[in-house]
Amino acid sequence: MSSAFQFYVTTLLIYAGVDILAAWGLNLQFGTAGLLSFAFIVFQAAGAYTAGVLALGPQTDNGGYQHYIGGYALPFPIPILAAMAVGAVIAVPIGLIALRRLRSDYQAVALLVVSIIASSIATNETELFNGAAGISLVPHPLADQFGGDLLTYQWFYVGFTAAVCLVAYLIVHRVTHSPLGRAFRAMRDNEQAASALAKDITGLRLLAFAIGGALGALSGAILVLFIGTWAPSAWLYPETFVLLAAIIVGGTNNSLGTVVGVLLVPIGFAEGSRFLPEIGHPGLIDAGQWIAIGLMLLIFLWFRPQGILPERKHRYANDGRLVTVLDELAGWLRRSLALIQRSSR
Amino acid sequence: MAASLVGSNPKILSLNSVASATGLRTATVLQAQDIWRDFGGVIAVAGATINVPRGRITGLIGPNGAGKSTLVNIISGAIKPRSGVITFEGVDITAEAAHRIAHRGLVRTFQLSSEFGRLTVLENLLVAAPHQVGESLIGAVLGKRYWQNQEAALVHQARELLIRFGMSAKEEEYAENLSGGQRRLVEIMRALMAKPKLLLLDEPLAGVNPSLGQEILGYLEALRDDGLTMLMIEHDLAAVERVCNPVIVMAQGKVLAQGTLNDLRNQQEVLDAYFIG
Amino acid sequence: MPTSSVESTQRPAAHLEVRDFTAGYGRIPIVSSINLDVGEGEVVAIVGPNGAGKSTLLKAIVGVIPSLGGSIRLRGDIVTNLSTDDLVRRGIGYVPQSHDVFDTLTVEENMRIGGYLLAKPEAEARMARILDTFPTLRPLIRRIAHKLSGGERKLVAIARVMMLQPSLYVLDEPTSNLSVELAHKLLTDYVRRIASTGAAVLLVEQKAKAALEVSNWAYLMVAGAISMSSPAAMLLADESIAHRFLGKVTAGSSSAPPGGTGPDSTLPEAPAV
Amino acid sequence: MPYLLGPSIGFGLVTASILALAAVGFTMQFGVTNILNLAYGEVMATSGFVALIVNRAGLSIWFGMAAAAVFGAALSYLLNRVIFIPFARRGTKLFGMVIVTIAVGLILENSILAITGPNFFSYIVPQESTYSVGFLILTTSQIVLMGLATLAMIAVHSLLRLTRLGMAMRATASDASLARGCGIRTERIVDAGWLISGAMCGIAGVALFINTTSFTSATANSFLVVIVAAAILGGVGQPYGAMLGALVIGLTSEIAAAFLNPAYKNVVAFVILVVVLLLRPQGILAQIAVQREIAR
Repeated sequence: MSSAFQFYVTTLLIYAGVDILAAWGLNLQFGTAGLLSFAFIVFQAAGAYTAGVLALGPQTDNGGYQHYIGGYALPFPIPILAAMAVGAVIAVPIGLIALRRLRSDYQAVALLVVSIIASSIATNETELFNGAAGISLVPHPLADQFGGDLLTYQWFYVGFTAAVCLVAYLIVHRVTHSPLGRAFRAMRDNEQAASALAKDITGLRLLAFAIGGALGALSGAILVLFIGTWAPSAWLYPETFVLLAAIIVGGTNNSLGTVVGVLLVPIGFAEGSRFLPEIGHPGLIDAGQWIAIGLMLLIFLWFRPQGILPERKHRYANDGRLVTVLDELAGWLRRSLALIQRSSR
Repeated sequence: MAASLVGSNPKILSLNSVASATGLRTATVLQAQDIWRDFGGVIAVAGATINVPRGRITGLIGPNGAGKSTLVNIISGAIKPRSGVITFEGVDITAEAAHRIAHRGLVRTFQLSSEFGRLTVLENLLVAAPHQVGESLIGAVLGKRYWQNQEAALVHQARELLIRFGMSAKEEEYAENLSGGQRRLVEIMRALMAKPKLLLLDEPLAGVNPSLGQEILGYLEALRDDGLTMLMIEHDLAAVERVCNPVIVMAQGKVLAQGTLNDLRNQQEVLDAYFIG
Repeated sequence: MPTSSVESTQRPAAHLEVRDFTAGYGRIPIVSSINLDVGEGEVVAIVGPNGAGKSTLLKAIVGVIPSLGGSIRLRGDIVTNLSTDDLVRRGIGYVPQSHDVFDTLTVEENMRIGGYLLAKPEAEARMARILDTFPTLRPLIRRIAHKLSGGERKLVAIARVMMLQPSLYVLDEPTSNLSVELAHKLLTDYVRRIASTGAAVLLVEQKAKAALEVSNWAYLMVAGAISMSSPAAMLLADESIAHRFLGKVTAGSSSAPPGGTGPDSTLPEAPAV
Repeated sequence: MPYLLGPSIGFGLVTASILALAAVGFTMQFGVTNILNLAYGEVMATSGFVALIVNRAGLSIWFGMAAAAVFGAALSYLLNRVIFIPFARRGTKLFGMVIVTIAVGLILENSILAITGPNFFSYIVPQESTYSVGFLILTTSQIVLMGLATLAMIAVHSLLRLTRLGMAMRATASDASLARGCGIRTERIVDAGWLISGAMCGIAGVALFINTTSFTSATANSFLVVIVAAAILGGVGQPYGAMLGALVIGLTSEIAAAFLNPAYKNVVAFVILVVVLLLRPQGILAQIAVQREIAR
């Protein structure tokens, strides 16, 4: 593999990891808990910014050309953990707006407005966020361990992202396959009935926002520490639609479906188009991608609203344990073996 | 409990403290006193007072628009009264949120089926169980090892209920795919999983075929014999006659009379409420 | 048997004919094999206990929910499964049990919408006439309907339907939110007055006595089927009927028409079940 | 002080005029059809580009505006018939519908982008003169826009209050089933609702583009949130509320731009909106039925 190609592949893998983390966070809010979280980009952007400014040195570094909060040059992995904490904490104000018992489409619009306010503030508060320019020269975590070997570092970062995804998957899986996940789904299906069964809807909603928000912030942190820059214009609300499209295509409330959706929609689209010849005016391919995303949403909502991998049915074995994918595979194997034995006899 | 009674009628205070101190339970589980509620210009409940005695199925009947469902919605905390006091097991719950009231063991079913459609029948039951350790974030993240024992016990309980209600075959069915009558059963089983001290049933036989209706009544009688207190709105008076005692008649947002259905039948004002309006 | 029963059993020509009619929500029938007639200028009451399917029957007749079988004729024309707005254009005026007025609009606007199909001068004239008939409405004319009391609401709902001068009024439990006095007034005063203009009235009532007092003919509905069809006065005179509403069926009257009356008291098309 | 306040009130009134055109159309759409159509901004943009074609062909922009009105009406009607109604019949729920309208919006906006490229465009507007009215200083087109909006508001008012169609629209918005019980063919009324609100949407698109002098395929979309804010502020489904909301948001945003920070033009409006959502989610003028619908 040429090193240029390796750079390309590693970057793609890292982007995929980032999108998968974010989509899991959004899926927890939207697919599992039924919250149409159009302000999701705010969690990601806040996490990214937090990680960036905590990893950066004081403002006086680099000639003091940029303004930001923080600047503590904190060692890895503190900026990432802090980003997740911030993501969870801003779930409270965002959740407060969503907590009003509004009609769901109305609530979605309210959250959309929140995300636009947030990005206007970030763009305009030069003192706090350095305005539209954003921040740059964010140091790469542990980069000094690799000397100047950028390619090895790329591969290291792929491994790191993969490890984070693995841990995140375990947590997401534990949440969605626990009694807590069941309570989220009950709230999604019928809020009034859940509340009549002693489920604290306010608490559950805030919790879903917080867990999803922490994941979104984590995705933002990993991205910003990799690319080294953060600008408000890169974190606009349409990005949330891309994630939403990935979830709907892949399968709502199915973590593996979400992965499939991410690989197809943002990654497949962005990278598929890379190999298209440059035709027409600049922006044509970009526009085509968005049109395709819109069409894909309509097509899936019409023909297969449950997505490629639908939500899995939770079955319980005789001993009261949840039947896992592995159990089902084993059962299928056993049945087919028995069938083979019988037919060979 | 004593603290929340400060300021209320001293007589009631002493009675309740004696009862709680000696472990005795008062005969009345729930008291709703002088409840008022209007919607726009229409008064739905106009000073209704009811007492629900322990260990019985109390029937709540009355013509359409009498305010029965509104009263049940007020008792369960789904809507708030304009005035009036609701006491459950001696505690004032008038201002409490619906989920807090449910937490105290006052559990309701709904007139329109309100199953969790994309949960299986078994899951509908499991989700209702109170005090699940796996329902907190920490519990969930700690994983199966932390909550599996409780879960297995709940699955066992839920399956026993399914057997008792003849619904075992539907364990893995999504609730949204059930028939109307089966949804009713799921709702009642689900409420039972919540370990209610008082079960509010809002027209449990609505949309259920007669033979299943008889079956449901049988289940309710068995539950009563096990000591469960119930308050039931029902239109089918044959059903009320079979299982309810006492029966409360509401009309025009007020309580007209209380007694056995047979007594009530011979009271002119009850006849009038139904017959004349 | 009072001699008047002979007169009352001779029914006028049918305005509305419902034959072997089945309806319900989704594919599940709530009411089945219904046969009923409303004659020209008649007040016909469908009475019966809660949950008998009376409202469902009315909704299916006026096209709010689709029918599952059978036929409906209005003045001889087949109107089965026509939409509500078509039926209104053919002379049916329907007052639902709840959601019976436009909550966000004033009383006057409610009435104007009631006269939507009319030319403006005609609508104005009718409104003036209705306000003369129901003078209690006059001071309320600018009030938003949401602020009305239960009795006022129902009056507005009826007044709105009167704007088109329908030939058949279909009233679904008009007294359900009213006090005893108001209910009585509404039925004896207003419904009777509508009938006196020559229109037919089909009335569903759970509280039957007052309804029967103003009706010419009555159907008793139990568990989704018509179980009795007779002159209203005869049903009213039957002691066992009141008790039927509280679920107690007096022996002997459950399957036979009240008072052991002859075949006159039931319609041939609608035999007692 | 007045030297800042005067112009900002002037700008505010112009913004409010455009906003009123757009927000009244948006809110009517919601009121009569019960769909929160987030593709509304893109219908505005598409109509605005239709006007551009007419304008480039040598006709006055006011002809272009008329063409945009027709196009906006036709496009809105078709979107409803071809996409929204079938999805609704298939059982797509409220938030599913939001995603459907967003997808439609994405397709429309990017179709324009694919055709026009990421370029800036402007209409050919006749020579502008400036007039001072009291302490306000306004250009010709600004005055025309304000006049147009005023006319449109009077027209909407007359439509709703004085005509049979308006009465039927209000009845359908209030209770469609009951409206059918008055002999109203509600499906046709809903069609009329899409046509009229679509025409307003088209006019608003051109008005917006005239006022912003140079525009791209994305200009209208960024304006949508302000429109939604004005509509929600007044109470969704309430045309008079939308007018009031437009006035409040138009004025506060321009005054805030003058006195605080130009970049905060919209933020102030949105903050007002969020506060309204928290305190009175049904909006300022919403009546009881809408309240029931929106804030359950």
